[in-house]
Amino acid sequence: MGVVEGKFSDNFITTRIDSLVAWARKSALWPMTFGLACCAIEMMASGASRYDFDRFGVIFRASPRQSDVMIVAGTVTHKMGQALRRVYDQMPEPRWVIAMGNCATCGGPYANYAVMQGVDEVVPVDVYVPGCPPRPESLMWGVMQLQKKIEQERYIRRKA
Amino acid sequence: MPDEAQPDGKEEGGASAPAGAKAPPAQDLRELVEREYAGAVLEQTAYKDLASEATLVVRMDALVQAGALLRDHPSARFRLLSDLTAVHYPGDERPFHVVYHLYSFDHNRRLRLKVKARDGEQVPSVVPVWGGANWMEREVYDLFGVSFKGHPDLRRILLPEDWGSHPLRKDYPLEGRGERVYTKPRRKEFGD
Amino acid sequence: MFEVESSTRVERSSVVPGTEELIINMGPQHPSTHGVLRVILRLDGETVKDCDCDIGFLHRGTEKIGENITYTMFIPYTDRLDYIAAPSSNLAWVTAVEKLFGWEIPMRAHYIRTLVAEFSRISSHLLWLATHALDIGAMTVFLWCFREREMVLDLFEHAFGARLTVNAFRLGGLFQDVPQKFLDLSQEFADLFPGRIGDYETLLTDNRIWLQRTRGVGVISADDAIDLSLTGPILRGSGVRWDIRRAQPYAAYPYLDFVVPVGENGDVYDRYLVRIEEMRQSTRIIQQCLAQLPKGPVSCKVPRTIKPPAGEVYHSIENPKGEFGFYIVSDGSETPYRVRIRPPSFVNLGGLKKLALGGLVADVVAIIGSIDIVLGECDR
Amino acid sequence: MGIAVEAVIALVKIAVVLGVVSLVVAYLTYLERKIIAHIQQRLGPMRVGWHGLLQPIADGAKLFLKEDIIPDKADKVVFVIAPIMVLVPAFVVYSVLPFSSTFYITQVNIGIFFILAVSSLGVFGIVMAGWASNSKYSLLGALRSAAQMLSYEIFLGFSIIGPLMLAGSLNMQKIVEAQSDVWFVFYQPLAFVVFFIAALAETNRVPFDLPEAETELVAGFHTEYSGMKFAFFFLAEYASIMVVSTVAVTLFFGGWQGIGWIPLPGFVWYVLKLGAMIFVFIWIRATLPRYRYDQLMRLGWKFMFPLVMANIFLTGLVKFLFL
Repeated sequence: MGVVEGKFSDNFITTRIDSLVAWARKSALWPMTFGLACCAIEMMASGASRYDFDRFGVIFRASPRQSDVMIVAGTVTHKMGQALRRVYDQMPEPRWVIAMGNCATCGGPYANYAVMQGVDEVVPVDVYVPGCPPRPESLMWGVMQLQKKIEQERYIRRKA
Repeated sequence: MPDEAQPDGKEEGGASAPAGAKAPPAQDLRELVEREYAGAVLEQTAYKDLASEATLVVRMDALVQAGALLRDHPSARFRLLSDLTAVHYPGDERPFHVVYHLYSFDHNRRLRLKVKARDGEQVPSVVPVWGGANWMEREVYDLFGVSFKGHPDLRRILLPEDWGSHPLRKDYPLEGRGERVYTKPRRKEFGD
Repeated sequence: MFEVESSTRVERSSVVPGTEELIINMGPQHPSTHGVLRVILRLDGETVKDCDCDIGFLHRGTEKIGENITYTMFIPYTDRLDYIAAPSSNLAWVTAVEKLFGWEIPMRAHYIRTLVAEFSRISSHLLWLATHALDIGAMTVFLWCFREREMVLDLFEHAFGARLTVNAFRLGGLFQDVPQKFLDLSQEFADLFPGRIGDYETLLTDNRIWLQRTRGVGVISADDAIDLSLTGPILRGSGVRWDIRRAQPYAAYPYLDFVVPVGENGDVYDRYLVRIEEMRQSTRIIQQCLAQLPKGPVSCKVPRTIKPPAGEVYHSIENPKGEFGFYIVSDGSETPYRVRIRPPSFVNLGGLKKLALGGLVADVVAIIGSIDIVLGECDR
Repeated sequence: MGIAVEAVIALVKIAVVLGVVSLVVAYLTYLERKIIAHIQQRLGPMRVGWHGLLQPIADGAKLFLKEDIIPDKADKVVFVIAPIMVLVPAFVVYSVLPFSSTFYITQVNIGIFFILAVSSLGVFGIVMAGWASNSKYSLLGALRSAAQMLSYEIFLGFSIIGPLMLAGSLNMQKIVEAQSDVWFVFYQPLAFVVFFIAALAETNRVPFDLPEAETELVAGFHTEYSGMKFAFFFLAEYASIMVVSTVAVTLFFGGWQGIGWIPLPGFVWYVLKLGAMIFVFIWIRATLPRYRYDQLMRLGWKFMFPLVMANIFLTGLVKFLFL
């Protein structure tokens, strides 16, 4: 696919194609189930009946190879950081990361020897969702923010 | 050190007061252990004389025998090792207090055993007496650096193998050195 | 997942035909390890020959934090230990500290605490049932359980303003009295819930596949369970009728009537039945709490600076997962000298090896589910 | 000339069937998500198109545009061939399926035999995928899959012998025509039960989804597959659901034959019956837990094998004595 990526200038056809690509990508965001701590429970609740992530086309995949977005839900310790990075590396491009909750965002209440102060120390984060833990609505907000971000991405057009 | 003076102060208060009125909690257990292994119990305390907080400080070399006795003797039957942990009193001659919380189903009572260890001294493992001590001793080894003699599989359990120090010691800072400086991947890898 | 190390790869070099044992690495990111547990299995075919747990991926240094902050400030951290049943952890901490002080808590506070703790037990058991069933492949139970769990979380929201980490109790009682709406909704829930338990049981209890997957799997005898310090539903599943709510009552439990269910065989199925029955008993307790709820203040007089006398206490309660206790060493200052959390999941997980040996890979998944671990308090 | 025209017609038919089947299979995933969602008191896809109707298209497009990872340690050639090996047999089978009395690509005298033979090739693709991925979960998944599909292939084969004896033909058309009075499911209930269970196992569906048991083996044999290759596995799975449902409808429920006097075209009947069968497949997925590996084998060899043998014997006896 790499042959057409970022090769074209802005015109009607390329913008249409790009928006189509963006639509496909944002409509089928399959998150990697990366539940680490408390936030994982709220992430599960987001997938369950009341909040039903499936409405957005979001279904949780167990294998990183088949997922598009990693929702880092919970405290990332130094011990876990390596594994997290490795799972991120296993995901195919394009991939996104949502840091769910205060711990994944900045270490949260755990300012101590064991905890990594924010998951952005090891992987690039697209959306930060605040809360301890965030309510499912907040996570949904985060996913919708990510969708907005994907809409603006350029695929076959040259990067701005 | 004001810290390690506390249990001693309590112990003196506890030992002097009940001499006439009533026996301190766990007096019977102390006698039970002493009968079998004379001089095994070094101290006997109880916070506010609560029966549930009865504490026996035992000699380290008598720990396993006393534990087995307390587990099997019909008047004790402390079959469940509820908890095993340690407290660090730096500056003390014996800075590591290893604490065992026992529970007896038959008599519905609790007992706290304590062993005081020097820095670097090996505490006898109680895994032969209570199998559940396996992971708890590994945890104490991991977080305090107290090692246990005769433990079947003494490895770190919570922290990575290459951590190098023991964070629950008092001389370890809260926002610690982290030991492992996490190398940030270069920005280039992120594909932007 | 997390399967790229060369050591965990299938060795293909051996040309000589023969059998070799397969070492498989479940986790720390695996769908059925309930968080970040890593289980290393040595397999012969699909039979488990050896099993080792690697934990600590969620070690957040909570005990160290406890030594550096005041007694009140530590309450929110207890929420994040057993985050599935946060009020239960709160209760363990506040009762332990109150024992250190020797305060007398008003009866109304006791009853509300009991009520909320039982709700947290239901919410924890529901999450357990949901994930356990999902591990064995029944996905609808998962969503049904979450439906009722949302109701419980709504109740927490009414009373304390948060869903999961509620920070429910304060030293000396409650922060404020619960609203009447909470009590009304609790009554509604308590009336409705037994029927819903029946729904789950319809899907599972007599389901042939469920029986085949759980009966006779992960058996542990009562003596072994005690030796391994297992507590909670695992111990009761093996037939030991021991519940701290009954043996050493705290809060309002001395005044309440409930049954401690026990199993017979100590297998996964018995633990399942024990937990299902515990949910029923919790509903009974909630009914009684609501009926008996006394009027009055919800907090005793608490000094502005909380400075307990020097000394040490150990106090444990019956968490949904087992004995959850705190061992506090105070040096008379505003911060504890040492906070030790007695984690039920950590200790229960220590028994996994005993339970899993000789089973199949699929059994390991069922057994981990039946132990009901939560890594927050397992790793602390 | 005649041959050329026939060839063109055949090609058009193939194109139509392939296009329609691909689309239908893609929408089968949508249907499954919707039905399961409603069983679980959710809504399922709602945001992508009206009631999520564009969801499969978005999924497909996204997977098509996704990076295609071939793991470093994988056996690269086999890794690439495997998904094709799974997908092609699943679609080839459609060439002999009679969609109505007049619409079919080709009529083969040994149609049912052809279906069994070709669809059993799919297991090779799965084993290849598991082996080539060089990952333990994939390998375990592939091993389970091989054992399971090979065993249940046998019961699948034996279970259709009963109806075939009644029909006296291997031709799909003739089998359907033989059921113009009474559907074979009433003559052969045992055979249908065994067929249905074996079909569940053949298509790796709950309660026999061991090869891709999400909570045990992450995603089983296709753990390491990403992008379009993963989509191939996905499509193949749903295509085989369609195939087994079609075979079930043809063998046991009278194919395109209608019920009584209700005047509907044969094709509509066919689609209705197929839809009902697929619904049952999805319904079972939403309801049952998963079998364990050894239990699966025990169920097959100790319970279903004697059952299906007895059925063949009985059918033969009855046919010999009374017909």
